[in-house]
Amino acid sequence: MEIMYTIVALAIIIFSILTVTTRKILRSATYLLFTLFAAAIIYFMMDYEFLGGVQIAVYAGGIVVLFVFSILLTTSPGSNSEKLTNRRVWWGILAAVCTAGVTGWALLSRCAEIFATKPAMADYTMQDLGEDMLSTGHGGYLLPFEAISVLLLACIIGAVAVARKR
Amino acid sequence: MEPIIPILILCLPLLGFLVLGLLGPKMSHKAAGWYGVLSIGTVMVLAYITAITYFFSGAPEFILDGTRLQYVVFNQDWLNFYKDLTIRIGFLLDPISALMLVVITTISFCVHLYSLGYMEGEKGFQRYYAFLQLFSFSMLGLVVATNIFQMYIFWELVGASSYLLIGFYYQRPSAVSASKKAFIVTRFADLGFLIGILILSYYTGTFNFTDLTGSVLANGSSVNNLITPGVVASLKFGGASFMGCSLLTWALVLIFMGGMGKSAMLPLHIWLPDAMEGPTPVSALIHAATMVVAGVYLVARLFPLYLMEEAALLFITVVGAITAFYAAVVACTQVDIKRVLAFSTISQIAFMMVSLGVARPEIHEGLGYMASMFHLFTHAMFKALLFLGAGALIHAVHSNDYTAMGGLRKYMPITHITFLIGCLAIAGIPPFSGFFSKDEILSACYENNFIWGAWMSMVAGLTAFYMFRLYYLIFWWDEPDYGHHKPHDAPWPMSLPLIFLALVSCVAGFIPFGEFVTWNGEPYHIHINWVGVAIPSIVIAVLAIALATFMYRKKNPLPDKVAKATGALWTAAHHRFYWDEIYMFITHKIIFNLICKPIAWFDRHIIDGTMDGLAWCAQRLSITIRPLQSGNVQSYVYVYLFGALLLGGVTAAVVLL
Amino acid sequence: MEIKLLYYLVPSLIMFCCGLYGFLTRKNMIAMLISLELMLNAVDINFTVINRYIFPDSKEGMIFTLFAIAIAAAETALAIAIIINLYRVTKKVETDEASQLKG
Amino acid sequence: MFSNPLIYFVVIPVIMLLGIYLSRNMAQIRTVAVAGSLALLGLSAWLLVDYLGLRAAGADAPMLYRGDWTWFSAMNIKLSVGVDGISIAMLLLSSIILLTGSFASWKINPLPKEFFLWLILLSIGVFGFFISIDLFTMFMFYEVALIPMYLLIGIWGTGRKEYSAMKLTLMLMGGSAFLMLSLIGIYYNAGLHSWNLLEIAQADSIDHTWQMFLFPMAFVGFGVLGAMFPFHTWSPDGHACAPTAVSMLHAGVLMKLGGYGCFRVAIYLMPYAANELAWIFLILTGISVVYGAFSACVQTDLKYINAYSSVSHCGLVLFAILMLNTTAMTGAIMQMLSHGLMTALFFALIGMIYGRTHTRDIRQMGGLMKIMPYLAVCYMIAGFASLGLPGLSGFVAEMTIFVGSFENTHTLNRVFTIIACCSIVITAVYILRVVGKLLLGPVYDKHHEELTDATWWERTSTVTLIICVAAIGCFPNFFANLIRTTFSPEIFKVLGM
Repeated sequence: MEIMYTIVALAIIIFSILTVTTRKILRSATYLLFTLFAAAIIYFMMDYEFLGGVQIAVYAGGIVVLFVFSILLTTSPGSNSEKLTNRRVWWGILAAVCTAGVTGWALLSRCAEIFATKPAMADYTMQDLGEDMLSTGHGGYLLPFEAISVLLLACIIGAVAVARKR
Repeated sequence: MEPIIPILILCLPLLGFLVLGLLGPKMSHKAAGWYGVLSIGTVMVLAYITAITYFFSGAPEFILDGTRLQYVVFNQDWLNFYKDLTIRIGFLLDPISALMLVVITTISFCVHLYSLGYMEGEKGFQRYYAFLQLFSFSMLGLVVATNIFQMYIFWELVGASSYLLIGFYYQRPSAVSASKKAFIVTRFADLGFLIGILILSYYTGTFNFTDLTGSVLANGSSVNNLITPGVVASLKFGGASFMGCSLLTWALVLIFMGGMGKSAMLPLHIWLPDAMEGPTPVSALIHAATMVVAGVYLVARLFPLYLMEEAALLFITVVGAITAFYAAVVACTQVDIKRVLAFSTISQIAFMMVSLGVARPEIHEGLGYMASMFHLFTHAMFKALLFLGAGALIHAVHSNDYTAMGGLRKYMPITHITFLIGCLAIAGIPPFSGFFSKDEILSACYENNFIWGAWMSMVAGLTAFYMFRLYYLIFWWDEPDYGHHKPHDAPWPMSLPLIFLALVSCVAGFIPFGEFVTWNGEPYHIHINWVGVAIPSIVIAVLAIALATFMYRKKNPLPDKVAKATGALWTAAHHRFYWDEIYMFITHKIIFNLICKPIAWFDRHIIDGTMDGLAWCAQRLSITIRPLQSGNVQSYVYVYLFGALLLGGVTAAVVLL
Repeated sequence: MEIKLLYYLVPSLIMFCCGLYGFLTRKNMIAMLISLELMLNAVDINFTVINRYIFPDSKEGMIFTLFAIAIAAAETALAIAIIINLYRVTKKVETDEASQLKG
Repeated sequence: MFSNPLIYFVVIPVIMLLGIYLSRNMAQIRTVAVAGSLALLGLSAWLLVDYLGLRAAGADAPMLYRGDWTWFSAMNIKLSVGVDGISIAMLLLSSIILLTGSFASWKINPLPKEFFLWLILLSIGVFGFFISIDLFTMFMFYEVALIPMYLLIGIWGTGRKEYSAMKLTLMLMGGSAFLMLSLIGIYYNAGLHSWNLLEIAQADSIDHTWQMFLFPMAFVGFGVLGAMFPFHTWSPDGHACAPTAVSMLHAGVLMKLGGYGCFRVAIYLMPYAANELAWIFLILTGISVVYGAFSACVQTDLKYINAYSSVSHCGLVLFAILMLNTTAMTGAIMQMLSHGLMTALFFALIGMIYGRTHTRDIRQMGGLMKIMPYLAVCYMIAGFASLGLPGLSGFVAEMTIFVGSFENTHTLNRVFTIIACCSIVITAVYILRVVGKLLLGPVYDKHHEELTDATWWERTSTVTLIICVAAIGCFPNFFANLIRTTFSPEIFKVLGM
């Protein structure tokens, strides 16, 4: 387990940094894919197998493919994005470091639970998930489920409307 | 007395106005004219019946122990303000209102009849008669007013009908501006009237004439049952004063200011000469006989109140005396015959004013009051006669100026004779009516103070002079070239009123006027002071006429020489002592250019500019901060992050400290 | 060595900061969108992990992540549709160029 | 709910909206507009008669025909309706002007349907304002009346219409911002958990210090609409650019909302502050009266003249209200009626003249009396009403105001009363100036000689207004008594009257 964790953590850190630093946008998308896979593995480690599955299917399978398509549609292959100015980079680093600093400080000083270990968890099957999704009682998520459905519908219509040739 | 006749007196002319005004355009000239004449004729008969009933019936409601009373025929609430302060529309009968009823309806009837001829074929004939009816209605309502506010209402209405009639020839710019001038000047005077009414009514709590004057009447006689000591006390306004004069004085002077406007006293006289732009019969009716004496009537109506304040009476006397002299001097130099008559009217009304101003109960039982009313009566008759005569002349020669006339006695005998009678009457030659009334006025003046008497005698002399100057210049002098269209006497509807009024002017002086009209209702027996007053004034008048005869009977260079010799004075008088120019300067240069225009500019540029400026500031501000909303997501994130980190930092600082 | 909660949070924090850096510095809209996905995923990881470690008996964090993924998918699809549309008009995908939408 | 007659003042316009929405041509639109306004006129006439009957029978509640329907219980906001003599007078005025306004827009172009829709919506606001006695709904209706104005001027106006519409709306909105603050302040400080005017007035529980703060805001808020100096500048521009019917409704009715509101909210609810602070506003309104009149003297655009004259006349309304006595307030309400009618008449006539000559500059016209005698005579009557000729409405209103104002013995009030009296002269000056230049004299432009006189719908519109003006002028006591049935003693409790 520890080994698994180390690999995943390193993958996340390394590929995240690569994603935002590479100058080739297609590579950026590829590194993102790896990061997403790593995240999926974390979900599996957390015993949320379905979530991990969804992560792989939707993100890795769907979104990244979309990215790739759009990149291919909008940029000529092999071209670099323009070089970033130093000022821009330094401001970005400053902002990221500050955020990391403040959040990290808050995390370390304000939370007692960060050193908690993983407790045991009852089995959570697909059936449970399905029932939770469609129930209206406590711990039921019918309303958000429906809302998301409507949202998705709207997005579909929106996407069609935007992309349609005039 | 049954109220039906008084109601008809008021309603018939109003009805006439409405009928002629609304249906007039559909009527023929003849129908409209005769409808007007018949309507006013009926009113005249009714007014005579009323006056005769009042004066001669001897009924106890009209006369008690030989004293004539005020009698309210009806009094309908019209608008209630608070407590008892109510405007009522009513009908008050007393000696002066009965007198005025007779005067107004008589003159009005004459003018209606006369206009049949004079206005024949004019465009807007029906409109003319409608306005005449409106005027008659308003004037009748004014004189029978039971309260001061009713008087004010009809006061405004006569002003409006005068405006309409002066501007009858509305396509003539001079008529339009003259009518405007007349309305605005009298309106300005009415402002004083209104404020006076406000002061008076607030402190006395009433508008009613019977309440306002009744209690004072009681001082002289014990017949009036309206004595309320509270009224007497409130009349003095508890000794309150403003700028050294008691409030009552102020109220009375302000009310008199209204009278000054309507009666064309100096310095509010400027509208009357210009008002001659209207048709001549209108000048005869409104601007000679009836409306212009409304000021005199107003003072007479409130006379008991004026008696309480010497100062107010003195003011009236002074204004009247100055005006009388001024107008007489100006009348000597005018070319337009209607303007001569207009100034003569101003001068004669000033006579009445002076007469009221010098009247005191202790001097011959208020002789001045009686004299004033007497003169009002006689003057209305002979001045209307003169104006109508002038109308006939203008009708004949189509010009207002005497330069276009001369030697007309041969062509227009009726006009000549009647005009001469009018001149003799106004000059004060016995036995014509003017002599008697003027004589009473002069006696009243002499009794009050010798200065007033002497001054007014002089003015009377001037009167005789300018009237005969006019007479000679029209009927004698030199005959201009009339061309093949010789002037001739007017048709019978025009001549009839002339003859009638001339007859009245001959005999009216013998009416024992004091028996009917006195300030307190008790009869006064007129006796002429031959030695002290009458003979000297006749002598003065005759001398003045002789002078006029000498100068103007035949064409000669003397008048021009006199004019040259007097130089500046003559020019100034010819230009009416530049009053119009002064007014022009005040209204145009000062009020229009220095008040109205700057205010309008101030409004557009300062006030509105401030509002626009606020809008401009808001716009500038939004333009300034608009780049913040750049549409660049990354800059938003920076700002957001800055805020979030700041919050985190603050939290950290709070925790750490 | 037991894996503590913190050990999951630190990588996700780094991931989030990377996303932030990328979002702030990149001009290409697709690259920005990719950075956005990074941040979103960091948050998702936090939700899931904290849910699992501290409240193992309830499922809010997990479900929330599930929804977030759904929304992210929708959002991305729409964003990409807009970007492509924009590209058709301007032939550019840089944010500086896309200011014509402003009034 | 529908058993209360007052609610129909809102229901009928709503039905009219529907009818106009469904109608397909000009004739149908006209039919609906005229029928609806006639129904409203009938309703208000019936209300007048019935109200007087009830009062004569001894009904002594401050407001009759009361009705309450809760809207929003947490804040206790209700649709409360009720009328007294003043409201009835205002309702009557509004319905007359709506009717004549419909006639005046007989040939409105373009978009007649939309025009009437907005116009009727505006009238919903007006009627709603006059019937409601709940501060919140009152304010809501007030806003409903304001917004359509923007579109009506902006779309159907003439000249610099966008600028004027914007200016008018922004200034009035600025006023209503003050107003809303003050209404909320009243609600919280009265401490009754009620928006009802009557309850708040009866309890008189607003703290005096707060009154001193809230009264000016309420008075200025409504005063902006009442064209109080120095917040009047929307009026000349707005009126000059607005289409005829809108000018009529705006000057005739909407400006009256200002005076009505000042009376009903500012003074009725906060008498203490009214007494203490009246002098400030007395000076401002006194200035309005004279200032508007002087400004009108030099204008050359007919509508500007009339707009400034409205500033002067409406200033007189507020001036009289501030005198805080029954006579002056009666006069103020009569002045509202009178000014509403005659200014509507003016604007109608100006619209008709403009429609023919295509100019409103008095220097470009002259001698219209010869060309279009009917319109010219009507204009003259309107002018006479405006300058206060007895027998027409202006006179009685002004005289009541002056007599009432003079009742107030403070030196300042006296001085300003006399200054205000001066306006009768200045009014005469500018009215006669216009009459002289526009109607009388020789014909200025030869092309004008071909123009025609009024059509039948124009005649209907003007004759109706003239009859009303003359009715008030000839039988003022009827209206004065109607208004006086209103003044319940408790208003003046605090003023010591």
